[in-house]
Amino acid sequence: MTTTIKLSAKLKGGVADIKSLMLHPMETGSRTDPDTGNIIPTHHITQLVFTNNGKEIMVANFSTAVSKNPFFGFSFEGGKAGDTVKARWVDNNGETDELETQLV
Amino acid sequence: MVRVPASEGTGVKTNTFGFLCLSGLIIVFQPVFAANTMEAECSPAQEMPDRSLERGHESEKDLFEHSYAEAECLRKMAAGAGAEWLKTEVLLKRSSAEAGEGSWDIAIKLVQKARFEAETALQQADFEATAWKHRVIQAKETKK
Amino acid sequence: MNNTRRMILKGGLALLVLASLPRTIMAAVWPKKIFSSTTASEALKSLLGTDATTPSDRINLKVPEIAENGAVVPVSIDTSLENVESISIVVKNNPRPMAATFEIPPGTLPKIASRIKMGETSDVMAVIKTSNGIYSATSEVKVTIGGCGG
Amino acid sequence: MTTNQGAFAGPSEDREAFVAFFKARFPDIPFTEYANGIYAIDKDAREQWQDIEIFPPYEFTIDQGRVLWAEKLPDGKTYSDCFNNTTTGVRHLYPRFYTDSGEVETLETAINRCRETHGQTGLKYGGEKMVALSAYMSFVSRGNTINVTVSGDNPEAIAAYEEGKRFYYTKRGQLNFSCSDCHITSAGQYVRADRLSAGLGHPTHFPVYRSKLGEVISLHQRFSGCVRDVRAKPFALQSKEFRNLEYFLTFMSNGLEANGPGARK
Repeated sequence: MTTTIKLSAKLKGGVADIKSLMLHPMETGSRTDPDTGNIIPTHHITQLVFTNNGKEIMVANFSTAVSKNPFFGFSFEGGKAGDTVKARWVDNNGETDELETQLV
Repeated sequence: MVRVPASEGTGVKTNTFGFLCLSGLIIVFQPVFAANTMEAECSPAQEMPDRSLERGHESEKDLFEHSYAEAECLRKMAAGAGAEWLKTEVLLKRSSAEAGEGSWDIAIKLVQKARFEAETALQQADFEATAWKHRVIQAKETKK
Repeated sequence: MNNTRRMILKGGLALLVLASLPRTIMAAVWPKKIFSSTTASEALKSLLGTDATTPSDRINLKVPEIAENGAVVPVSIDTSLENVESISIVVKNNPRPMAATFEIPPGTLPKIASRIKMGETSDVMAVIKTSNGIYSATSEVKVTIGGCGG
Repeated sequence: MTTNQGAFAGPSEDREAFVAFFKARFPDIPFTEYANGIYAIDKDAREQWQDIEIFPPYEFTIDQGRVLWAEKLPDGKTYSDCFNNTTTGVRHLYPRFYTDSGEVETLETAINRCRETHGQTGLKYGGEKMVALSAYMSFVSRGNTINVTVSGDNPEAIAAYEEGKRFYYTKRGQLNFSCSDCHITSAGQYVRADRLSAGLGHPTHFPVYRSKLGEVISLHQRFSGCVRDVRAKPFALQSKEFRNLEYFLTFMSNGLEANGPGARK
């Protein structure tokens, strides 16, 4: 698939409402593979960072206790229509993905 | 091809009693299998005594093999009636594995359990052949 | 060891890029110690220097009373407290209680929503650090063993 | 007197009685709400569900399905050439009785028939791609009213419907439950910690993202799970048994809104 991120950024009365969804297994490292009996290694997003026009607006630090295919939403003030909101995640294996959208 | 003699042996009675006690689920039953619903390779007669309950006549290996063939036959009949239970085949596989290890006692017990499941599933299918109709939701006004 | 090697192989480029970018693009390193703590108290101490929090009714912690599914428990937190610096979600009975922690720069509202995993019935705590102190709100979420589901 | 009369009533009479049962059982729940499954009945769970629907995890599957749907088949045709009105969706018209094969055709078997007609092998039922295509078509079809026909002048169609009905009311497995035992007789009751949903509206929202599994599953995978739950051996996905069951069950939900894909615990 092209992206592992879904991002919506909407202005409501001066407040920008950000919602995001990541495609990620968020493996805890304590599950065993039913087929092989081996422990499935920890594999989870560690950080999710949002910027607006390059300015950091949120840093979310995740443990393995965040659900599979994580959802995260927050709000910020001072955004204008047309601003570029970017979400970027990195996981414990160093894999990463990012997505930009315009604030509407 | 498994041919099983039709007889009113004590094995049937014991077994029937066993599953009446254990299942407690099926209230009405007839000890006649709806064998006409399928054309399996095996075709046991209406009643098939469980010879695994009459120990001592055969070697354990022969007893296991006969019992296994019968149980597998009954399982196929249950499957043919669309009524096979979840673990019957698993029990048979496990019994084979135990037999392969020479654990005849365990193997035969597992076969008996599988056979019980298959027989009960067949009873269930037989009963359900008509019973389901009484559960169909009907309009409230029951006109005569 | 294996993990480290994989990380270097796969993430080598990413790490290189990270190292060269200003802090505004990628924040500080993921605080591993906080997330590997096995008690809530230890986790809070390593995050905030203390596990003493002041219960506050100005924190609105929204969690279900009975979780439909322990694998996906919706949590949302907002507060009328001012100068909020961070918000954390702590699940006391999870093997590693610190579920997530959010850094709130000025301009960002103290209002977050996410979904978390819970192994068993537990108190869930919202811990909020402001320039004035550390505040919390706690609510119990019951996690049950399902029947057939959905 | 109890008679077998009900078993032989026509499909329309069956459906009226089915709907009337739930109306009597849950007088406060409007008909349209049944499209929301258990969340029509369970208020606490409903809030959690609504939270998840704000940004539902099945969105990735819809995207995947959208891409797959647009792909060209070997002879240059696309799925849209096989279905009428793919812009407004076709999910609500399935399953249907397909006279050429003399069997019930579901959206999934229709997708594979389309592939085969245009020079491509069929997809695995329950596989990621088939589920994604199905989820995408459910998404496109949202808002349409379920309208499955069981033609009264086609005895084969009636027979398939009756087979599905028989399946629904037949007890099976070690636990000796029928679909109807849980989802009609005991709808709204608890099975351990879960509340049983109503049979009315069951097929409206599939495929469904199961939080428990962390993935999107098809209706037949759910059937399979239910059969397993009563400790009976499940039938194959898209087997004749399950297609007939889907035919009966979806006909019972005629008039409800098609609102898939959905999210469930």
